[in-house]
Amino acid sequence: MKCHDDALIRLFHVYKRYGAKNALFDISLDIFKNEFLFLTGPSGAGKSTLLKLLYLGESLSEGQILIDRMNLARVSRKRAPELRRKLGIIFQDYKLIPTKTVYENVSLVLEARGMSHKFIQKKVHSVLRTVGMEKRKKSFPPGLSGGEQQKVAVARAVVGEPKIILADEPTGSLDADSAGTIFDLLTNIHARGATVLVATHDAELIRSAKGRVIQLKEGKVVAE
Amino acid sequence: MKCHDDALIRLFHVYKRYGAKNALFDISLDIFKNEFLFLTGPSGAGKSTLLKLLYLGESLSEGQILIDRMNLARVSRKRAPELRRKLGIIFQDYKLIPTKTVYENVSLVLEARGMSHKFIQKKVHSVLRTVGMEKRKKSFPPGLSGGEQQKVAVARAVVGEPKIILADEPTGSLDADSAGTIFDLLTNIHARGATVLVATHDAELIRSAKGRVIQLKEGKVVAE
Amino acid sequence: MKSLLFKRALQDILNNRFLNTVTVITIALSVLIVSSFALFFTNANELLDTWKKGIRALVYLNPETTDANRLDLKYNIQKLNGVSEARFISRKEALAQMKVQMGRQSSLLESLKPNPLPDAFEVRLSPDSQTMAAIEKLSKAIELLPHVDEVEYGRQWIGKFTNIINMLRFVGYAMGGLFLVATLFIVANTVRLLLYSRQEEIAIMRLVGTTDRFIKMPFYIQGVILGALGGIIGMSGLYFAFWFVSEKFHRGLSAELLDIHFLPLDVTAGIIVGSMIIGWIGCYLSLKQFLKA
Amino acid sequence: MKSLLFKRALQDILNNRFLNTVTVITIALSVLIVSSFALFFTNANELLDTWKKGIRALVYLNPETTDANRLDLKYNIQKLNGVSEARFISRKEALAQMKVQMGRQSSLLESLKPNPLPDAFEVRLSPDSQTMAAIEKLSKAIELLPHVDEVEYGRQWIGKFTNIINMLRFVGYAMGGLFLVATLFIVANTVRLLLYSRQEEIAIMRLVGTTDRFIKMPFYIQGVILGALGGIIGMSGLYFAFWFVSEKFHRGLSAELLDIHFLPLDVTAGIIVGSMIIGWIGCYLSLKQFLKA
Ligand SMILES: Nc1ncnc2c1ncn2[C@@H]1O[C@H](COP(=O)(O)OP(=O)(O)OP(=O)(O)O)[C@@H](O)[C@H]1O
Ligand SMILES: Nc1ncnc2c1ncn2[C@@H]1O[C@H](COP(=O)(O)OP(=O)(O)OP(=O)(O)O)[C@@H](O)[C@H]1O
Ligand SMILES: [Mg+2]
Ligand SMILES: [Mg+2]
Repeated sequence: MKCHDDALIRLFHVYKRYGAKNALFDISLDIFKNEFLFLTGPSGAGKSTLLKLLYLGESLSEGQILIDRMNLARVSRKRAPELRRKLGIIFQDYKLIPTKTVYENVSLVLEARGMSHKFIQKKVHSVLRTVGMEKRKKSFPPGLSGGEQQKVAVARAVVGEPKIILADEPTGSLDADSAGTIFDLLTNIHARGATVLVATHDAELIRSAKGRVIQLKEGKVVAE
Repeated sequence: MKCHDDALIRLFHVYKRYGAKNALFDISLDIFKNEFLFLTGPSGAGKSTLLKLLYLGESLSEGQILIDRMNLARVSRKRAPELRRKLGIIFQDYKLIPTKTVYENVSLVLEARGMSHKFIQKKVHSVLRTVGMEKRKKSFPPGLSGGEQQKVAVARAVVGEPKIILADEPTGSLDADSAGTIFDLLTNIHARGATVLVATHDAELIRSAKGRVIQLKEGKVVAE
Repeated sequence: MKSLLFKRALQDILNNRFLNTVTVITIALSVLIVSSFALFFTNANELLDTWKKGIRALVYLNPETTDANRLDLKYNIQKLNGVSEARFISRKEALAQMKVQMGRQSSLLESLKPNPLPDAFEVRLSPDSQTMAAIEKLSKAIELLPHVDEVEYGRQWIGKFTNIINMLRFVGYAMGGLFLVATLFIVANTVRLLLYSRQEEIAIMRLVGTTDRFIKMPFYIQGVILGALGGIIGMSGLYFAFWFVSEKFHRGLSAELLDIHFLPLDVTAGIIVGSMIIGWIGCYLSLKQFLKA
Repeated sequence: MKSLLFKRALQDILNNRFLNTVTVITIALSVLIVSSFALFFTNANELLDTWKKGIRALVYLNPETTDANRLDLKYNIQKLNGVSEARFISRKEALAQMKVQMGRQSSLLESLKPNPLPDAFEVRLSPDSQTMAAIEKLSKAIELLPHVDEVEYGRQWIGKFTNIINMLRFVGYAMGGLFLVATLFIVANTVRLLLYSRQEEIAIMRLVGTTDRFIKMPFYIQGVILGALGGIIGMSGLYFAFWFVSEKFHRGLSAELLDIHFLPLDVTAGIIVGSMIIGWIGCYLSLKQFLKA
């Protein structure tokens, strides 16, 4: 049996308010090491907000979040890079740098960690090949289709082999085939020990995969 | 029987090249008045590119496009606003103005047509209510969830009651319920006489609706 | 419609407060640079003019000249090109002047009983002839007139002095021109950079079918408002600095010797209007670039 | 690693060519404004110094003064505070000087056989005492010395003249300071606006876990490169303008009267380094703002 100490990510009574609006309301949740967790719920339920709290994209209004023994409610903003390096994040709106090429967008993550030039080159190419974007490595994001941008965003998230993957609607712009590829990639990484958290409203995706499902609605957990 | 002269949008041997890449290859297509047409195909097939050509977001490399008797291959760029006012466009990446409120983003379209202040107010509120975003009219797009942004983008596209709707993945970020609402809205507009062109890879959406389906792959029409 | 446009423009400025503040500050500083130099230069120019008025030629008359001859001569001199004034200085007046000039040493003139000085005309030049060449030519012409004994004009000194003044003036105009062009560029560039941050917004507006006119108007209004604000702030700053400097030196300066003025009201207004025009031009250039595609 | 950073910075500049060009032009123009004023001011200052050297007092000696007394007196005068030089002018020399000064009218001195002028000392002041108050105090002190008959120093004229020079100098420093501060602001603001267009990129980089240091370094390098380019272009422009002006006026100016120089090499280098520092500061301010959140 999993006990509480195994939890990699713990949320205790977390609230997030934007003005008067409760985007998240009293969320308590333990996510265990090497779990594959789905976060689902209608538009505006708070899925992205929950992920934002986890990567310090927003600060929480109340409650506590522990990730890998780091207390996000207390930790100084200066330690955000340290936290974010443990995470691979697929943003709902991709957040690719429009003035950098596909290759540069992906390699950036490794460069920032001071990896060797050679290693970076090999690793970035291999990841781009996996998502099917190797041929477009010199393109700039505005010259890519929506789905292609999403593939690059996935490549960037996984290239650093993070312990935790936070994926916000990672297959929203993809056709069934491409979505399958991306999902296989995530499953693969999960198999290699990573903890994966996927926010999606794609019911089919959830059905086809096995994993815990947390359902949010108006900021509250309504089903697990 | 429909004859060629009924066609509202006509494409003759249209090519679109980006450098050496053929994003569209020899597309010929007639779209009739009050048709509901789906454009489908895998990521990178050229769906968005085709729509871009129709709203003069890109210029075509070869061929002819006629919309409502306007020849896009020949028309001066100065007449783009005239064309675009006949169209309601839902962009794949929403293209909301981040520094304007939801209300302003939608009302902009009517203001530009010189409508009266009173009319604008009434119309914008009614459209925002339909998509379920009336309560958020004072929010700025970066403070909205992905799905909420998409709803606003839909509202902006339909508020001007255009003759032609170009919708690029209009329900990609939405849960099934919201998607249904949006789709009903499009159906409604279609029933009132508009021509609707939807680019999507959502097989379910296509199945549930009746309408012509054009399938693209690597820039070519592969099935109709 | 007009007031709506104006409202849209103001709202826009408020929405982009930080960048607009930066822009207004830049415009104000540019206006301050140009106008402070203009202020300095107009005042310095007046000073130079006062000095230059000292350039004159002395025309010594023949001792036998009669009063009638003298009037003829005066008429003839004044007819010459480049002469602004010919004033008669009698030998008595000349001696008195000399005594004043010599100060303490004037006592040594006391003993001179038959006044040895000749009568003379002091000839002043019109402003556009205050050059070495003009005064030389004029002297030659005057020397040829009847009853003229000699013409004196401190050849060397005048040459150098007018050269320096001309150079100062040239450098002044050059610097003024440079500052003007430089700040025009700076302001236009700043407005361009400002609008650069609005590029996405402009692109989106075009995609939803607004006309270029509809897009441009609020920006033009904004550009003009920013220019006006910058101009007013800059000129106020200059006025304050001017007030401070002239207060500080008020005691020490006699009014006749150096009477400093602020820029006249019309120039001040002109600078502010100019600043509005530049704001407009900056918008024009940016928008042209963005709307080209 | 170092060279990689540098490469990243250069690549960045090329990727954002238009905005960087605008920025470099703005920096160059700002440098041009400040340095052209500095050039003008240093040269004008030299000119003012030359003129100010003309301020002097004449100390007339008692007719009974012996040669020994005279040496004593000279020693005593030179001992006084604020005196830079005391030169003896014999009555003969004085008369000769006067004749030169009087030009044509000197003939009337010919007849003076017993030279009525006294011997005198011409006293020049050290540079830091060239004020009205100092010369007044000094004159009083000299008058008390033995064998001194009278001290003359053109009270009024000197008062006005030094006042004007002091004012010109003050205005010059004030304007120079103003221009410097204004252009510092302008350059820093321009770099801020430039980086504003990179805000999104910076935000994204932070989200994917890069440290602030990693983000900042290329920008700092860019800021310094832009500053250096702007400084070099600005100073080259100034040198060209200087060369043009001095060529144009070369003939007319005798070397002694007004010897104009370009800014010394160390000042030129200093301005370029300063421009690099401002580029850096502009980046610093922007980045601080962006990275605060
Ligand atoms: N910065 C913000 N300011 C104000 N409200 C916000 C902000 N960010 C999010 N919200 C609101 O919080 C709620 C939850 O948003 P969130 O993005 O988490 O939804 P979501 O579950 O990801 O929805 P979707 O499936 O549409 O992406 C929404 O109603 C949204 O409008
Ligand atoms: N500006 C551009 N420069 C170069 N290539 C481009 C550009 N825009 C689109 N492309 C390429 O053209 C092809 C078609 O793109 P398009 O956006 O039409 O695809 P799509 O069918 O909309 O795909 P998706 O479902 O992913 O949105 C893609 O391979 C894309 O990379
Ligand atoms: Mg979301
Ligand atoms: Mg697309």
